[in-house]
Amino acid sequence: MSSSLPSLIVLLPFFGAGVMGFVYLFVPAGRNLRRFYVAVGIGTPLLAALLGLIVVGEMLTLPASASIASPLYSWIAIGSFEIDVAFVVDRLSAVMLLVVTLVGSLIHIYAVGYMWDDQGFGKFFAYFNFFLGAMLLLVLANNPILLFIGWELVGLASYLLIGFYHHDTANITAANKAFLLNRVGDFGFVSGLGLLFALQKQSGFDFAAIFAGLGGIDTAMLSLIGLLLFVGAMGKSAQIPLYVWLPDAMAGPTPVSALIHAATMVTAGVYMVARFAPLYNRIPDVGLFIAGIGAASALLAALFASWQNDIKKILAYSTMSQLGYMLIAVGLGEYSNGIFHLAAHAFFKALLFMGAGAVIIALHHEQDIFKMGGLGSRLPAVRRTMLVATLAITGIPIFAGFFSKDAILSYAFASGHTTIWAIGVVVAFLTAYYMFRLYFVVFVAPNHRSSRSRQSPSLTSLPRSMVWPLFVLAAGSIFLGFWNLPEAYGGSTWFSHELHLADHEAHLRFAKEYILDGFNVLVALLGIAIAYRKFVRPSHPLNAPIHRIAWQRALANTLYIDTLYDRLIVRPLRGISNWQDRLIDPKIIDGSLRGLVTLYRGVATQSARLQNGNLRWYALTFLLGVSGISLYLLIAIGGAS
Amino acid sequence: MIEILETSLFALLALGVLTGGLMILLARRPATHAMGFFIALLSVAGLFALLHQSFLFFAQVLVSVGGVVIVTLIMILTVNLREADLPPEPHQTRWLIGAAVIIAPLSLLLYQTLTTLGDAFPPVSDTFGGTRSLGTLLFHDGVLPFEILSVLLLTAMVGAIIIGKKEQSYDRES
Amino acid sequence: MTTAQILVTLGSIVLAALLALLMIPVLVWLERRVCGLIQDRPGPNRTNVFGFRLGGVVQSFADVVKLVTKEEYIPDHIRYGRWIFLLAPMITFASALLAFMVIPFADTVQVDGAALRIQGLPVSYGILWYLAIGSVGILGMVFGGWLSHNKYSLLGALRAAAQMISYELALGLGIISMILTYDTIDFNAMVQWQSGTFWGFIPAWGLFIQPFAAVIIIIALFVETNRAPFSVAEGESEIVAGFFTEYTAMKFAMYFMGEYVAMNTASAVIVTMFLGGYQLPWFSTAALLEHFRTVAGVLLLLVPVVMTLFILWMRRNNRVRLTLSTDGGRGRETRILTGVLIGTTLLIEAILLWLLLEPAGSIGASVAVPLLQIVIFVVKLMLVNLFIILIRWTLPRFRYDQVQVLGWRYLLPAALANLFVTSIIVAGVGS
Amino acid sequence: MTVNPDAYFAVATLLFSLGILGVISRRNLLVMYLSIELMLNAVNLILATFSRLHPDEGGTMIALFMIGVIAAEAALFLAVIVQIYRKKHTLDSDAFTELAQGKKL
Repeated sequence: MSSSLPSLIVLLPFFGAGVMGFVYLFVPAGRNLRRFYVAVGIGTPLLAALLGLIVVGEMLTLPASASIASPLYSWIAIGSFEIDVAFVVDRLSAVMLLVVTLVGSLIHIYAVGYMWDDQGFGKFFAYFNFFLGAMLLLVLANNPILLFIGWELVGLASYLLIGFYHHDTANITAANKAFLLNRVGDFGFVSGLGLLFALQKQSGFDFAAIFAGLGGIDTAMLSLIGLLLFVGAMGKSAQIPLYVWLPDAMAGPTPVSALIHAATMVTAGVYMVARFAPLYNRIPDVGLFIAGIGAASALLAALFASWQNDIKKILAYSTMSQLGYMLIAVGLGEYSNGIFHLAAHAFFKALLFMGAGAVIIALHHEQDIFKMGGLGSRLPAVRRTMLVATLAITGIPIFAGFFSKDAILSYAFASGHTTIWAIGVVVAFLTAYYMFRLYFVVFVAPNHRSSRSRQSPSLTSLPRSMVWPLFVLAAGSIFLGFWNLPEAYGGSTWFSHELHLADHEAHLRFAKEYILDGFNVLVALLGIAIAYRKFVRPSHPLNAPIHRIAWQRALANTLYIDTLYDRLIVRPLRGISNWQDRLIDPKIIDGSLRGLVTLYRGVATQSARLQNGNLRWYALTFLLGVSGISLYLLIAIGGAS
Repeated sequence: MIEILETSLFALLALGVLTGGLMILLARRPATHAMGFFIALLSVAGLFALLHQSFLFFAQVLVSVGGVVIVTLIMILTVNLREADLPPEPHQTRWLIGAAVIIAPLSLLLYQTLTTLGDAFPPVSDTFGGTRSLGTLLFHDGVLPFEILSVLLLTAMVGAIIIGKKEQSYDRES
Repeated sequence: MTTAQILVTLGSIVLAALLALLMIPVLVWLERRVCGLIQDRPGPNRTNVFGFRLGGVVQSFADVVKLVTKEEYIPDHIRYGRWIFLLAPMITFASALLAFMVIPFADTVQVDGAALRIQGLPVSYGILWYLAIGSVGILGMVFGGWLSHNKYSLLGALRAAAQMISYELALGLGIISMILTYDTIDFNAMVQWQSGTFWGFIPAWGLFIQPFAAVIIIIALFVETNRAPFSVAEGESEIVAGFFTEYTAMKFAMYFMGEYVAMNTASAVIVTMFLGGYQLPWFSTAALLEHFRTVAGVLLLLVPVVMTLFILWMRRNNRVRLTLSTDGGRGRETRILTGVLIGTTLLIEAILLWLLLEPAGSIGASVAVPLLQIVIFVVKLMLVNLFIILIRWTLPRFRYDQVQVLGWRYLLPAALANLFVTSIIVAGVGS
Repeated sequence: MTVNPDAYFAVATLLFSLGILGVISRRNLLVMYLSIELMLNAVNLILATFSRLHPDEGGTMIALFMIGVIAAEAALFLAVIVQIYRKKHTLDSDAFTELAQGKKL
């Protein structure tokens, strides 16, 4: 069936962005338009969310395999080959639609409070709406081309938002870094799409047609396509080796981080892999590779997170780590679990970021956790919601993270990938450790340093718009898990069923599952205990840790990966570029062009001499031809006689 | 006797045509050109007469000799040509020889083609080429071209007047 | 061709040449004498050959001798184009002379079964010939004026050319209206057309049929021949002698003679086209041939009378008015001339008597009638020449711009209108 | 008629060639114009000869038209010569190359 609602959902944020951008640009500064911006900036996502709910509600009445198409117009029509600008809502995109619009709306509301005093309020909301619209375009696209457009627009929006505080060069650098690394991934993605397009035999390039035509493509080529597409996912979802932009992306305002990390950009890679599930189902080796990358990223990010001091960077690495989980899931073919973790993660990670943002705002943009401390009593609302989120991400039962993460780990174990399972468990342990390290240091532990160095810092009171979204998200973090309650706990995995993805089936006996889950919880509790031991009951006064051991220092500095990249890639590239700039560009390319130009100019100058405006010359040349013909006739025909 | 007269007349007129042409081609001064032009046109008119084209003869003498040559002369006198205004032609001989070599095949072909068209003149009636017969022909077969020609002449006249009009802005740039 | 035919043909050529050339001194003399009469002075009358003055005609011949024997002087500044400079007068003179050659002096003569024209050039397209060749003469003037390398000459040449071009149109249009009227381009046919009468007493001359065209054509011919009052190509007050300022001796004489020949030719054209040509009024050639005896009888009576009157006039006038010591031999000249005239009269009378006694239809009539017509033609020609000369000495000259204005703004439209009306009438009458 | 048509054609061809030569080899605009006239007259002569050769006055008629065209052409050409002579005070055709490439006006 078709409906115009999906198109409307996509266009609404764009419309809002356009209106706000126009107003921001052309209404003279000094007018206080914040209320207008609030109305448009929040209204459009909320409306989109409402429409999304309506669409999903309609969706649920349909059979699981049905989808709601929303063609907008025919974009490219060459013969039988057509690409429409059309949107489609099926079960997968419906989930994404809800997550994006609901979490996005909450972040928007939160951002009103966060950005209230900022000069670029209107601009920020224009970008924000644009970001949301791009993500919706990505999610609802019915063909890879449109998806790619959304993909790119998301990149653009993230660039704009990360570099929002563009007066600081570091922010610009971070934005550039994010943008460029995403380009590397996009290159892979485009290559994959191109290859797919080249090998695709059917006319039409929407998902249904592509999946229908997969059978005709060689498996090796399919693997290549899958790998190339995954390169794009690596970039977007910040996986090894293209993750280095993620921590730097914290340069933007905190709502931006929340939006990027929770609901939108980074999940695009996971969504894409899930979207191409029929493709990846045919190439399990690539899936395994994806899972491996995911596991490695998860472990690495967890290790980095454990040694970070910046609150937002900890959360950033935690995002990367959780994305690793999701990729394990989709890589091993358990798409619905991946998407479920994605949805759950969207809630608690958004909550975490917003809580962190609240703390940062309250502390006048202080981000070092060791300069905070003991805020629990002074920011009770933030503390409680943060605790919920921390428990959720740690995987304590009844919270959403427990069900979603355990589903992934159980499946990994059940499908026999025990190495991955083991890494997952280690990551779970580390997650518990670093999350509670954060929680304890910020909220529980007494603030030795700050009480020593300066007076108790006065806290900025938080606006209400920054607080109550936290509660909504906290509620989501608690209850979302029951949506997909495994059968082992008396549930029916309703979400996975309704999602109707091409999952691999692997079942554990319930007893085994209980044991595994219990083990997981134990591991998490162990991590909490260590964190408690270290930061709440410390053996020595709590200070910012000074890492004397080499490996600790290395981890704190994220293994010098950035430096490594700089040495290995950036500098050689710069060298080659400089070399090109000095030698190849001016000498060979410009030189050849200039030579060509000189040649043409010479030829033209010489031939211009023929056109000397002199009547006699013209007559002479003309007669030369006539005379030549005459001569030919005389010789060939012997004249007329 | 008539034959001798005609042949000698033809020779004289042909000589006149060629002399006139050569005078135009070789001379440097406009006076010689004009004289050559006059001689050539008059000789062509004479050849017309020899060809029994009496009306053509009169038209040639009236229009070409009496009109075109005089207008040419008036033009030359009006602009008051001076010796210094004549272009220097340093390599004229070289040019002439080169051009002659170039057009030699063309002329040869032209001549060869023309000579295939007939060997001898048939006898014609006395009225051939006369005013009356030509006028009849003109008003039967050539009315449209005749009228078009009149329009052409009118256009040429208007055009010549407009082009030749002295414009103050064009006058003597120095 | 029979010998007689050749003789007649050659005779007419010689006659035409003589009429053209011999008329020059006569016209010069006439002009001077008329000028003298109008200016109340005798004019040239002293020059004589063995005492023969012939009323001053000898002066013209003396001038010719003077011009022929004069030194040919070419100014130094004429550096190039000398041969054209020398050729130019010849062009003018030759074209004027050639133009005269198509004038018929008498009706066609039947000689040995062939109708022979009494024309210098026995052609049937006389008017076109006149127009065509007449327009060539101007080239000589332009070349001469140009190659004199003299501003006056150049201006004169330009004026001559411009004037000719402007009046050629009116002339051509007028002539076309006459061609339409006569339905021919043959001078002879035109003259024959004019042999009838209107209402029994007005001769059917072109002058009476197309008076308007006659005025136009006569004016245009005045201009064509560069005669006063349109003599702007030469003007002592403005441009010295115009295009022939630098000419001397015989070359000057060529222009000079060319002008008089052209004038003579113009008169002949006027006579032929408007005054019935060689026709005796009321008597066509056929009538003359038919009533030849009567005509001869009348002439037999008339010639002595005219001759007597002429001799009396000569005897009264050919004398020195102021009483001088000697009469310069005029008495002797008068006596001899009287004798010659009486002898001539007697000869004519004898011939006429002989013709009267001959049987009708013999060769005599067919010889005598053309001779009579030639005489008539010459008389008419002289009268028209006299008219032209009189005009010259009575009217003041036009200014150059006035000439152009007259030509373009009055004569050309008038000629066009005339042609238009003529065409309608001819078409109406013809259908 | 004792004279061959070939003789007329030879004269016409020679006249035509002279005209072409004049256009090509002379720099004098006046000479070029006169040469063009010569070529037209050569064509006229050929037409008249044709007309006489196949006794048909059509050729004469065309020649007659051509005389008219020649007159029109002369009027225009001469007006143009006068005008450009007024501009540059020379009759050198090489001086009138404003339309050539790379030449400053």
